[in-house]
Amino acid sequence: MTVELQAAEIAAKLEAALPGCTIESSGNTIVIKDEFVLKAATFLKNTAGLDFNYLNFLTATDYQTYFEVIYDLVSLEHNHKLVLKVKLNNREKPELASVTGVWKGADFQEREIFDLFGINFTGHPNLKRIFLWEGFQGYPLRKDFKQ
Amino acid sequence: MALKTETFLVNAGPQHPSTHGVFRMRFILDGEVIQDVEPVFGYLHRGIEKLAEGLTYSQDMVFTDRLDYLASMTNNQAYAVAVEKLAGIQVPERAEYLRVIMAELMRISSHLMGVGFLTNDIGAFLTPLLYMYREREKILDLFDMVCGQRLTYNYMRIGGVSQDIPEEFLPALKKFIDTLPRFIQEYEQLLATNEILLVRTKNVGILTKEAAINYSTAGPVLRASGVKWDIRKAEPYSVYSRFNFEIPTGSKGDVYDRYRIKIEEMKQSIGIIKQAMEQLPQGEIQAKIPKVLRPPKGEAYGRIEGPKGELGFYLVSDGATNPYRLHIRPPSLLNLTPLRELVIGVKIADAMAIFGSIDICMGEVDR
Amino acid sequence: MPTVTHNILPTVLNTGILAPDWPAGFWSHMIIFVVILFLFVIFMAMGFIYFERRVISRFQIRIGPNRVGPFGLFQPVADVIKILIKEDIVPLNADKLIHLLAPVAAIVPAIMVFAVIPFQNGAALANLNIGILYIVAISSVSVVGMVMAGWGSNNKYALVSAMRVIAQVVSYEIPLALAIIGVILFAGTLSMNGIVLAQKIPYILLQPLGFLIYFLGSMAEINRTPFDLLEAEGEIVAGYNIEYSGFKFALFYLTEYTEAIAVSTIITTLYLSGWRGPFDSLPVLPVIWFLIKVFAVFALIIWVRATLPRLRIDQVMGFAWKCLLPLALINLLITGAQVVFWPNVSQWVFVGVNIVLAGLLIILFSRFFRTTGDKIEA
Amino acid sequence: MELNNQPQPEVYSDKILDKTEGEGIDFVKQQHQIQIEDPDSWQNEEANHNFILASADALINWSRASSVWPVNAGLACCAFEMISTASSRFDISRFGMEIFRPSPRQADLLIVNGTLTWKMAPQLKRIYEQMAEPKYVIAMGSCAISGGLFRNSYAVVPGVNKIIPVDVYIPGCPPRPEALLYGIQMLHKKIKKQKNFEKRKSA
Repeated sequence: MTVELQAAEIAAKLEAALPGCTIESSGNTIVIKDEFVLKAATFLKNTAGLDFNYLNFLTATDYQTYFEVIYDLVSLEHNHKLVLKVKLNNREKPELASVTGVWKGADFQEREIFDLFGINFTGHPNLKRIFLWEGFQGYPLRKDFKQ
Repeated sequence: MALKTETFLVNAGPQHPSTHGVFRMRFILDGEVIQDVEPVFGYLHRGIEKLAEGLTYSQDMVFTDRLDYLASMTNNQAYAVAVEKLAGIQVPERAEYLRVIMAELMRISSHLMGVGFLTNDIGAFLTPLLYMYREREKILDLFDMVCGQRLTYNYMRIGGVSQDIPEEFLPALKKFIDTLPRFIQEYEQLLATNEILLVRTKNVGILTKEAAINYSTAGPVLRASGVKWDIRKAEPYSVYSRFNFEIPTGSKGDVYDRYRIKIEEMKQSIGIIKQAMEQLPQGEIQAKIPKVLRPPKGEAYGRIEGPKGELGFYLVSDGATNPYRLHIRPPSLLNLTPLRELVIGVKIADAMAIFGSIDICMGEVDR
Repeated sequence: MPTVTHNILPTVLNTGILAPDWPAGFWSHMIIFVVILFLFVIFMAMGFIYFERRVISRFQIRIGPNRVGPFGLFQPVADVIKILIKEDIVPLNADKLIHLLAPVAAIVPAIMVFAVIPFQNGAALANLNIGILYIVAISSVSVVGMVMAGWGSNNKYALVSAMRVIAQVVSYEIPLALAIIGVILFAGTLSMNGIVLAQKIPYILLQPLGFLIYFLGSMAEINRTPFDLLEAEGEIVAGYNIEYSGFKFALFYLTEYTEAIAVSTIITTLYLSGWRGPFDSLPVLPVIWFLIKVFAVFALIIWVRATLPRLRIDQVMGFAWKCLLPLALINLLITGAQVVFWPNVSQWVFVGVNIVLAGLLIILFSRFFRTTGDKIEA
Repeated sequence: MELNNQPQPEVYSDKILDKTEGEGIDFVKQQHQIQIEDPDSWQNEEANHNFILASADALINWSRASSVWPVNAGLACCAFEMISTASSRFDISRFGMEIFRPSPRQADLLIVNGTLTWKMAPQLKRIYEQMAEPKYVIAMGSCAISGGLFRNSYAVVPGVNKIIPVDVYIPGCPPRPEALLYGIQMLHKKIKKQKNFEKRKSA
């Protein structure tokens, strides 16, 4: 059975390694500051005992005032999981570091989020529209999208 | 004398016999050898995630049928599991058993198609595919008996299933399950002892264990690379913890392993169906839920092991009748991520075999 | 048949328009036989198309065409009429002349092969004394048409297909010709009719290895499964004829089947004792024997097509050079030794010896190329 | 702990092609907002019969109706019902239709099977234009007829008849193979009514 790790413990570990990165933690979810994403991802993947080597999925939600990017992490060896969340307050030009260097599986999913939400992933090797065509106006999954 | 050579760009798709739908690959070819490839998606992007936000929870069920249209039942199940997790609904036992039976039948059907289209991509002139279609038709008949549809069932509902099985279903299922091993044996003899098929599939498109994990692949692709990971065992949903079955894993991660995994999984599915038929209890098939579901505010991720890998639905509710956000974790799209690495440096023919072995469904890739 | 033509038509044709020093009998024989051959090729091609579609349907547990005419017999007729009156498209950037000439260049050599095939004793358009040499020379010229089509269509798939076919056919010519030499050594003649006359025992028994090499090689020459890289549908869509429609496509389609008929007739003549059979001195029976054998060979080709997947291009080439070529050379060596050293031994002895040798050699060679499937953990 | 910040290997990506494709899609989207009329409405009119031409028509129409070769093109869910129709149980080959040509040049029938998105629309139009005359189109399934379930989506063409003229519509989501066979027979009937030697009004 997959163990849902207590976020508070992990948050403490994260805080020890990267001071000031977490905002809050509850249940199996940790919310971190957006500038720490890459460092936190690398830490979670490479720390013994955590070994989050598998990025289960990566998606985003538009909460009208801010975007939330969700990283669902799983460790196939220990069979435990954790949810990492990032809040992006800049609606005009949302930006976030790409985690393709850590988990290559993030490649298409980050492109998808770029395509449908307009979140720019810096450091992504090939960031362009994936489902819609070049020249499509707007980002459909934003709540203020009008056809 | 130095000859001047040039690479050239070839478009495979969106209308191409072996792209399994409307997928497109831009190959940079050096003669027969692929130098680079750029996959292009989106020719079937219907915006399901956006449309789902405009309809109620139970109305969204119909979209799930059209995701992976080779495994509609499992899509239904994944969505139902997610909503039930979100709203805290307890599903009656009989419904759970029926779901398991349908999902495993769907897995057999989907794997049959996967193997069939793989052989077609390798160049067998339809024959193995049509033989596998024969078995698939029998499965579709069973579904037809239960819910009156052949492809898009909308059978599993939130909190149970839409209707109980008719009387003649169980005998028909038993008859089918009893004869299936013989046919699978037949296909194995036809395919696994065929020298040409072996030459074309062995040591082609090797995906290492580390790469398979790092690329977030799932299902048969991940297991063929030697990772023993199956949601049915890792996080048993429904009533899977009561069944006795194995997870086949490959050793090399080549096309042949991906093909063998599918055959072995079909055998395991037969075992599960047999056990489920024996244990099938009487009782309710639908939990008591309100006509219009209003799950509490929050979010949930429900996942199951689909035929193509972990299929999950991420739901966010704001307390209203419609989901605030619905995200699908598409195994087909994620299994395509390593495509570029696998395909670079092989010949066109092998590229098609690799692509076929990944076994994608465009409805799920593009959504 | 020549006797008929020699007697009936000379007066009609001897009008002085033709070359005066050539006998009228020669001309009448030529004209009548050419007409017969064309009709034979076209009707056989239609018959083969029907036969193949029905037989493959049976292989695939289907019924096959059965709505057009009795048993669907008029299906090929409908196909032909439809395709001939269909619009003919020439791509804008195509090399127009080459695009136009390619189907002609493909079909002419394919039909020319039939000039030396004996349908019964001596009944051939030209009973050349170097018939088999003529076939070896002419049969692979069709490829030029396909390469022209691939080049002239201005399509990348077609170009890849053209490159594949030329590599493949050039490679398979060699084992093919070497396999034929085995037959020639036993028969002691290059004439097709002579070879049939020499077959007291069908050469498939005397030359089992040569037959297999010739069969596989000719499958590669006419681009049939498992060597159908030329039209590999899953990879390069339709191959060289991707840009052709209407009449020109019909010619390519006809070429494909004409080549299949040609190969079936050549195999029948070389290895299955051609028109010979019980009671072959009766008037029409030899032709019937001949046709039965041709259809049997074609059924074998269809069987292979319905069963096997396709090889990759490097495997196809490797098979020709690493497997068929050495086998053909060994076969030639064995046959030569038998003909030279034991000319007086009964051929039935060689039948036994050659079948055993062929079996041993095939087992030995398949060892080098064998791939086995292993089980996976469950 | 070291950050994994090595530069990624350069990924092949052709932005110019994407841009031209996008422009093409936008162009098609602008051009094709109105439904295309059925070009075969002339069939309903009574034409004066010419005896000789009528028998020639009969032969030509018979041959065309008896060997309709479909394009091997699948869009979405309905494609699998199309393959089911071609498979052993329903066996489309009885009507001489089992030759699925991968190249549109050699095919007569385009079965639009599934949801058509704006991104795919120029490609489908191109396939249709590549086909040689005479050519027929079957719109299979509700998505192809009107956009169906996905009509309100931002990416879906509401009905394939906005892009190309359609001969036969087959409802269903997806239509059963029997329905497709019935639609094909409707198409046969339609072909058999053609007048090949009269000028079409719309042409």
